[in-house]
Amino acid sequence: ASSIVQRRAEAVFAYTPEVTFSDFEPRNSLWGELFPREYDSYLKTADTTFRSKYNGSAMVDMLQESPRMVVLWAGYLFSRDYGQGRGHYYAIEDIWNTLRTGAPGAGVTSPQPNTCWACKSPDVPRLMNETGAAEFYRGTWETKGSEIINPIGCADCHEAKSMNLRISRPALIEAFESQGRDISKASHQEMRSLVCAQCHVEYYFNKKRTEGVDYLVFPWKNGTSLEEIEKYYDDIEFADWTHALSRAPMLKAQHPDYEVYLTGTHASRGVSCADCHMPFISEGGQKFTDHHLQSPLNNIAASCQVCHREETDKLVQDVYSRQDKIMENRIILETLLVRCHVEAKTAWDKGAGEDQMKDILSDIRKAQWRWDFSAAGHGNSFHSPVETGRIIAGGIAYAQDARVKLARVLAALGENREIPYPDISTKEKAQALIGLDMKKLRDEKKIFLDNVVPEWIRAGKEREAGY
Amino acid sequence: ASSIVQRRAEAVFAYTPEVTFSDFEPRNSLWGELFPREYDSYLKTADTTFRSKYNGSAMVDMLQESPRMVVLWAGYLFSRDYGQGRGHYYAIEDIWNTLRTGAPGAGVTSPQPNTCWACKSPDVPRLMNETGAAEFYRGTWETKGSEIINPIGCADCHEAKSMNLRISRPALIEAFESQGRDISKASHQEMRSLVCAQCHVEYYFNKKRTEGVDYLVFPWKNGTSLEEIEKYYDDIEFADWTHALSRAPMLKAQHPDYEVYLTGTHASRGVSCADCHMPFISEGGQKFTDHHLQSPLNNIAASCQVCHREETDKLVQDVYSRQDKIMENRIILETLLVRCHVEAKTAWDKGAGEDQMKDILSDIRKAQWRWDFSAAGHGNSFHSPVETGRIIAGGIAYAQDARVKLARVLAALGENREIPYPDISTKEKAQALIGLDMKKLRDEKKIFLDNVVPEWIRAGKEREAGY
Amino acid sequence: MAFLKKLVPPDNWKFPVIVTLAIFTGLALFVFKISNAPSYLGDKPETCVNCHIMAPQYATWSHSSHREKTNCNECHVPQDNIFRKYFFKAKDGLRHATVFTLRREPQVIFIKDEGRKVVHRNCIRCHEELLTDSKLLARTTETHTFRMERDCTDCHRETPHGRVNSLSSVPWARVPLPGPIVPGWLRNMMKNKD
Ligand code: HEC
Ligand code: HEC
Ligand code: HEC
Ligand code: HEC
Ligand code: HEC
Ligand code: HEC
Ligand code: HEC
Ligand code: HEC
Ligand code: HEC
Ligand code: HEC
Ligand code: HEC
Ligand code: HEC
Ligand code: HEC
Ligand code: HEC
Ligand SMILES: [Ca+2]
Ligand SMILES: [Ca+2]
Repeated sequence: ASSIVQRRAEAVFAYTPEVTFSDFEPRNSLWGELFPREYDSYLKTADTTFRSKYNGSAMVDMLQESPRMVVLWAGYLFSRDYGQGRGHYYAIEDIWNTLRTGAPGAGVTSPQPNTCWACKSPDVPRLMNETGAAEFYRGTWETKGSEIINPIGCADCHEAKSMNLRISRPALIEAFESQGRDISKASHQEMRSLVCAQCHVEYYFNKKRTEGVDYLVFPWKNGTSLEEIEKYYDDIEFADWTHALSRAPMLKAQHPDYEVYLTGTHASRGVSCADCHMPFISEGGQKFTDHHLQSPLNNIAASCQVCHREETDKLVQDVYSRQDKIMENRIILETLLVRCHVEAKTAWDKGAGEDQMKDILSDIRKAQWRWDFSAAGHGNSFHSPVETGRIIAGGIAYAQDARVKLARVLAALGENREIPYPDISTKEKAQALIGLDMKKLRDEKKIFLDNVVPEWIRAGKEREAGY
Repeated sequence: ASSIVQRRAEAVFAYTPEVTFSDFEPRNSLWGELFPREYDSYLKTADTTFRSKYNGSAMVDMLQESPRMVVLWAGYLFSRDYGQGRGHYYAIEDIWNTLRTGAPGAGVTSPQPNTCWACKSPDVPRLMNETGAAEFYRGTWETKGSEIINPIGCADCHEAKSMNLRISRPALIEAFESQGRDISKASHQEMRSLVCAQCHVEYYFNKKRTEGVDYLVFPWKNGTSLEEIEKYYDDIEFADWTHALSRAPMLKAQHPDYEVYLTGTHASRGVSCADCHMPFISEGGQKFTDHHLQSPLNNIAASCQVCHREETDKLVQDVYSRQDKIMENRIILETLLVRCHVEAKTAWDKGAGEDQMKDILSDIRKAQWRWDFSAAGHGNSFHSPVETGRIIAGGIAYAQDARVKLARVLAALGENREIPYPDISTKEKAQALIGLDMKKLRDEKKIFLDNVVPEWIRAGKEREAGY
Repeated sequence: MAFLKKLVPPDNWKFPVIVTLAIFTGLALFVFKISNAPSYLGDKPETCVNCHIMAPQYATWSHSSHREKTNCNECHVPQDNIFRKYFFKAKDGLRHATVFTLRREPQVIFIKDEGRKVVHRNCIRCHEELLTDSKLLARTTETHTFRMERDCTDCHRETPHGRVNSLSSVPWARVPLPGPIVPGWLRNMMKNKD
C-alpha cells in the first residue's frame, strides 16, 4: 500500500506544469504545448463524421428535421435557423454562421446582445476580468466581434497554474448564490459536472438588473425543475417573445442539460458529465482525460463500459430505446402545438376577444415550455428518461386543454370544423408559411461572413500577437 | 468408474425429498411438512401490516383511493368493487368477498364463469388434470365453489418429486404457442419469472374457442406490448363491455405485470421476479427462498441490496420518485377520462348520431386502454417507468383528441360551454352517480358469505379427507 | 521408424493387445462420458454442480449479483493466459474428482490458498477500473486504491457465496437438474384437447 501512496504523490508532482501564461490565455494551442494529449484530443472536436440515431457531431439542421419547430417559434429568431450543437471547436464559427445573429455591418447592428458570446470562448473570462460582467454583456453582438475569436477551450474550465477545474462564468456562481448555496464548496466530482453547467443550462436575459444590459441569468432561484423555473418566470411575468400566430407570451427553453441530468439515475448515483463525455483513456501507457467531448456512443468502451459490463450493442440499444420512447410522444406534442398556434390564429382572425383567449394562451405557453424543455437538451431522453417523459405528458395535457377551449371559442365564432393542419412538410414551406424572407436573410449573412468576419479575425490576431 | 456412477445418482437423489404426495396435492400444509422454512415464510403472506407509499400488503380499496375509477368502469363489474392485490394467502378469501363475483345462491348464478378460479388455487391443476382445461372453465363460478378451497400454493409452481419449477397453467403454454415459441425451452432463470407469468398477466375470455366456454387466453399472439395487444383485440373486434355513459366499446386491462416488466431495465439485465419478490434469505445457517411474496420495499436488504450498494432510504426513494412521476400524469389521464365519458354522455343526451360519435368512442377506448394498462399493474411504475410514462402520455393525447372532437359535436348540438365535472369526491358519490345500488349488492353478498361459503368449505374438507 | 517398430508387439501377442487396448479406450471414453468430462472443457456453472457437493456454491452464486456476468471459472480459474487457465483447470479438476470419488470430501469445504489468490486476481480483473481510478469512483468510497493488497473477500465476505456453505446449508436448493417445465399430465391434456 505504501508504494501506492508514493505513486500517487508522484502523480501529483508530475502534474504540476511549468505554466508560463495566465488564467486568461485564450489561445488553446499555447496550453496545448504543455498538455499535448489533452490538446490533441480536444482538436478532435473538429471531427464531424460521427452520427448516432438522434445526435452526433455532424451538422444537423433541426428545422429541416422537424419543420414543426418553425411554426412553434414563429416571431422568434430561432425560426430562421437552429442547428444541433456540434463540437466545441465550432463554437465561434457557428455563432458567426447562424442567421440568429443577423448580418451586422455598415450601420446595421445585430439583433443580439454581447451576452451571446458568454458561452462560446475563453476570451470571455479574459474580457470579463477587464471590464466586469455587466459591461461585458452591454451592447450589441457585433461590438465584440474582434475581441472573441477563440472557440471554447482550456481557460473556460481550467486554472492555469494547477490545471484544477474552475468556474470561469459569473452566471453559475450567481445562480448558486440565488439558491443560498456556495459553489466553492463543490466537491471534485461535482466540479466534473459544474464546469459544464456554466453553459449547458437554461438561461435568460434579465434587462432589469443593470440599466441597458441584457444580463445573463440562470433562473434557478426556486430550484432547477421544470415547474420551479416556470414559476420563476411566471412570477416576474417574463416572456421571451409573443408568438406571431397565437399571440401567446412564450418562453424559450435553452439546453437545460444540467438541470434535467440532475433528475436522472446517473446523477443520483454520482456519475458526472465528464464520466461519460470525457472518459479517462489510455494511450501509449499514459492515462488522461479524453478532451474529445462528443456523444459517448462514439466511445462506449471508455465511457459506459467502465461501469457496465454489457455488450456495446446492448448499451447503444439502451440509449436508442429510451430515445425512441420519448421521441414518439415529443412528436405528438410538437404536432399538437402546431395545431394550437394555427387554431388560436384562426380564433383571433375570426374576432376572438382578449378575455376569451387569456386562458388558452396561458395553456399554450405552458405546453410549449414543456416541449422545449424536453427537446432543447439533446441528451435529455437518455440523461433522465422518466423525467423527460413526465414533462412531455404534462405538455400534451396542456396543449389539448388549449385545443378543447379553442374548439369552444371557435364554435362560438361560427367555426365548428377541424382547422386544417398546414402543409409544413419542409422547412422551406414552414418558413414561407410564417412569412420569412429566407433568401434575403441568407444573402445579407453572406455579405457579413465575407466582409465583416475576416476583419474580426485579422484584428483579433493582431491583438493577440501583442500578448 | 462405478463409484462415479454411484455418486452421480446420489447427486440427483441426495437433495431429493421423500415426497409422498402427487403433483396435484392442493393442501399447502402437507408440502410444508417437508419444507418447513418455505412453508413458514409462505404463511407470512397472511400478514397485512406493511404499507408502502402506493402498495403493500394491506387491504387497499382502490375505488375509495380513486373514485374516478368508478366512472371509468361504469357498466362493468369493476365499478362495484376493486381492491389492490394482497398476499397469496388471501386469493380464495378475496374472490369470495369481492362484489364482482356476485351472490350466487338458491337459483341465482354468479355473473362470472369458472374461469375466474384459474389463478387462485392449486386445486386448479388438480381439476384440470381430471377434466381438461375447457371443461374446467365451463359453467358459472359458483359451480366449482366446493372444489376450490386452497389459496395459491406449492402445486401452482412446483413439481412434487423434484421440487423443480413447472408451469401448471395451460393458458401460458398456449400463449407461447400462439407466438410460435416453446415454453419448455425456458431457462432456469426465465422460469423464475414465468411461474409468475401464469397469473400476473393481461388476459381475456375467448367465447369462440369452445362452444359455451369462457376460455382463458393471454392475447400475446402479435407480441406483448401495449400496441400489439391492442391490435390483437381490434382485429377480433373484441370489447369487454360497452361503457354505460359514453357507450364506447371498452377494453379492460388486468394486471399486465409480466408484460410491462419485460420492457424494463431489470428484465433486460436478466433480473427475475423472484430475485426481488422471493429473495434468497438466511436463517439459522440455512439459506432458502423467501416465500413471503410481497413488496420488496419491506425487505430491501435481501432483495435490492444484493445488487445495489445503496442505502435503504435511497433505494426506497428511487422507487417512490418513479412512482410519483408516473402517478402525477396517471391522475391527469384519469380525470380526463372522467370528462370524456361525461361529455360523451351529454352528446348522446343532446341527440348526437352514431356517425358523429364513432371516432370519438374509438379515441376513448384507446385512451382508457392506455390508462388501465399502466394502472392495473401495481408495480408498473417501478418495473418499467419509461414505458409506463410513454403509455400514459399516449393515453392523454387520445383522451384529449376525443374531447376536442366532443367539443365540436356538442357545439353543433347547441352546447358550447364546459360540461361540469361531476362531484365524485368519494366512492359512494361516484357509485350513486352511475346508479349502483350498493346496499343491495352488499346485503346479498353477506347472505352468500354467511350461508353458501361455509357449505363450500365443509364439502371441500370432506372431499380432501378422503385423499 | 526403428523406434516405432519396437512398439509393435510380437505376432502372437497382437490379438490380446488389441483387445486390451480397445477395452481401455472404451473404459476411458465411458468414464469421460459419465463423469460429464467434456463439459469440464467449457465454462458452464452447470458443470461444477455435476458434483452435488458444489450445490451450496451454485445456489448462492445463482442468487447473487454476479449471476448474470460471471461463471465459476471467471473467478476460480486464472484468466490471464490460456495455458495457465487450462493447466489450472486440469490440476484442480483432477484433485476434485479424486477427492470426490474417494469420498474424502469434508463437510465444509474451504478454499485453498492458491485458489484464493486466483479469485483475488479475478476480482481485480473485472473491477480494476473502479479500484484504480479515483476519478471514476462515482459509486464507491474513494479509498480502494489503498485496499488492493488485501484480499477483496476480507471485506466482501458475502460475495458471492455468503459465509456458511456447509453441505446442509441449502438443503433443497434447485441446482440445475434436468426436469420438464411442462409436466406430463399437462402435456397430455393439451395434446388431447379440442
Ligand atoms: C448559458 C450559455 C449560453 C448562452 C448565454 C448562449 N449559448 Fe449558444 N449554446 C450554448 C450551448 C450549451 C450550446 C450547445 C447546445 C446543444 O447541445 O445543441 C449552444 C449552441 C449554440 C449554437 C449552435 C447550435 C445552433 O443553435 O445552431 C449557436 C449558433 C449558438 N449557441 C448561438 C447563441 C446565440 C446567438 C446566443 C445568444 C442569444 C447564445 N448562443 C447564447 C450555450 C449558450
Ligand atoms: C463555455 C461554454 C461551454 C462549456 C464550459 C461546455 N460546453 Fe459543451 N458546448 C457548448 C457549445 C456552445 C456547444 C455547441 C458548439 C457548436 O455547435 O458550435 C457545445 C457542444 C457540446 C456537445 C455536442 C458535441 C457534438 O459532437 O455534438 C457536447 C457533448 C458537450 N458540449 C458537452 C459538454 C460537457 C460534458 C462539458 C463539461 C465537461 C461542456 N460541454 C462544457 C458550450 C460549452
Ligand atoms: C469543457 C471543459 C474543459 C475544457 C474546455 C478543457 N478541459 Fe481539461 N479537463 C476537464 C475535465 C472535466 C478534466 C478532468 C478533471 C478531473 O477529473 O480531475 C480535465 C482534465 C485536464 C487535465 C488533467 C489531466 C487529465 O488528462 O485528466 C489537463 C492537463 C487538461 N485537462 C488540459 C486541458 C487543455 C490543454 C485544454 C484545452 C485544449 C483543456 N483541458 C480544456 C475539462 C475541460
Ligand atoms: C461512472 C459510472 C457509470 C458510467 C460511466 C455509466 N453508467 Fe450507467 N449507471 C451507473 C449506475 C451507478 C447506474 C444506476 C444503477 C445501479 O445503481 O446499479 C446506472 C444505470 C444505467 C441504466 C439504467 C437506468 C435507466 O435510465 O434505465 C442504463 C440504461 C445505463 N446506466 C446505461 C449507461 C450508458 C449507455 C452509459 C454510457 C453512455 C452509462 N450508463 C455510463 C453507472 C454508470
Ligand atoms: C451516464 C452517461 C452520461 C452522463 C452522466 C451525461 N451524459 Fe450527456 N449524453 C449521454 C448520452 C448516451 C447521450 C446521447 C448521445 C447520442 O444520442 O448520440 C448524451 C447526449 C448529450 C448531448 C448531445 C450530444 C450531441 O451529440 O449533440 C449533450 C450536449 C450532453 N449529453 C451534455 C451533457 C452534460 C452537460 C452532462 C452533465 C450535466 C451530461 N451530458 C451527462 C450520456 C451521458
Ligand atoms: C390470468 C390470471 C387471473 C385470472 C383469470 C383472474 N385473476 Fe383475479 N387476480 C390475478 C392476479 C395476478 C391478481 C393480483 C392483482 C394485483 O396485483 O393487484 C388478482 C387479484 C384478484 C382479486 C383481489 C384484488 C381485487 O381485485 O379486489 C380478486 C377479488 C380477483 N382477482 C377476482 C377475480 C375474478 C372475479 C376473476 C374472473 C373475472 C379473476 N380474478 C380472474 C389473476 C387472475
Ligand atoms: C396462481 C396464480 C398466481 C401465481 C402463480 C402468482 N401469483 Fe402473485 N398474486 C396472485 C393473486 C390472485 C394475487 C392477489 C391475491 C389477493 O389479493 O387476494 C397475487 C398477489 C401478489 C402480490 C401482492 C402481495 C401484496 O402483499 O400485496 C405480489 C407481490 C405477487 N403476487 C407476486 C408474485 C410473484 C413474484 C409470483 C411468482 C414468483 C407470483 N406472484 C405468482 C396470483 C398468482
Ligand atoms: C408463486 C410461485 C411459488 C409458490 C406458490 C411456491 N413456490 Fe417454492 N419456489 C418458487 C421459486 C421461484 C423458487 C426458487 C427456485 C430457484 O431459485 O431455483 C422456489 C423454491 C422452492 C424450494 C427450493 C429451496 C429454496 O428455498 O430455494 C422449495 C423446497 C420450495 N420452493 C417449496 C415450496 C413450498 C413448500 C411451497 C408451498 C408452501 C412453495 N414452494 C410455493 C416459487 C413458488
Ligand atoms: C439481481 C440483481 C438486482 C436486483 C435484485 C435489483 N436490481 Fe436494480 N438494477 C440491477 C441492474 C443490473 C440494473 C441496471 C443498471 C446497470 O446495468 O448497472 C438495475 C437498475 C436499477 C435502477 C436504475 C433503473 C431505473 O429504472 O432508473 C434502479 C433505480 C434500481 N435498479 C433499483 C432497484 C431496487 C429499488 C431494487 C429492489 C426492489 C432493485 N433495483 C433490485 C440489478 C438488480
Ligand atoms: C428489480 C426488482 C423487481 C422485479 C424484477 C420485479 N418487481 Fe414487482 N415490484 C418491485 C417493487 C419495488 C414494487 C413496488 C412495491 C411498492 O410500491 O411497495 C413492485 C410491485 C409489485 C406488485 C404490487 C405489490 C403490492 O404490494 O401490491 C406486484 C404484484 C409485482 N410487483 C409483481 C411482479 C412480477 C409478477 C414480476 C415479474 C414479472 C416483478 N414484480 C418483478 C420490484 C420488482
Ligand atoms: C467431481 C466432483 C467435482 C466437480 C465436478 C467440481 N468440484 Fe470443486 N470440489 C470437489 C471436492 C470433493 C472438493 C473438496 C476438495 C478439498 O477440500 O480438498 C472441491 C473443492 C472446490 C474448491 C475449494 C478448494 C480449492 O481447490 O481451493 C473450489 C474453489 C472448487 N471446488 C471449485 C470448483 C469449480 C469452479 C468447479 C467447476 C469448474 C468444480 N469445483 C467442480 C468436487 C468437485
Ligand atoms: C464472483 C466470483 C465467484 C464466482 C462467480 C464463483 N465463486 Fe466460488 N468463491 C469465490 C470466493 C470469493 C470464495 C471464497 C474465498 C475465500 O474464502 O477467501 C469462493 C469459494 C468457493 C468454494 C470454497 C468453499 C466456500 O464456500 O468458501 C467453492 C467450492 C466454490 N467457491 C465453488 C464455486 C462454484 C461451483 C461456482 C459456480 C457455480 C463459483 N464458486 C462461482 C468467488 C466466486
Ligand atoms: C467476470 C467479472 C467479475 C468478476 C471476476 C468479479 N466481479 Fe464483482 N461484479 C461484476 C459485475 C458485472 C457486477 C455487477 C455490477 C453492476 O451492477 O454494474 C459486480 C458487482 C460486484 C459488487 C457489488 C454488488 C455486490 O454483490 O455486492 C461487489 C462488491 C463485487 N462485485 C465484488 C467482487 C469481488 C470481491 C470479486 C472477487 C471475489 C468479484 N467482484 C469478481 C463482475 C465481476
Ligand atoms: C477494507 C475493506 C475492503 C476491501 C479490502 C475491499 N473492499 Fe470493495 N468495498 C468496500 C466498501 C466499504 C465498499 C463501499 C460500498 C459498500 O459495499 O457498501 C466497497 C465497494 C466495492 C465495490 C462497489 C460496489 C457497488 O456496486 O457500489 C466493488 C465492485 C468492490 N468493492 C470490489 C472490491 C474488490 C475487487 C476488492 C479487492 C481488490 C475490494 N473491493 C476490496 C470495502 C472493501
Ligand atoms: Ca451534436
Ligand atoms: Ca398489495
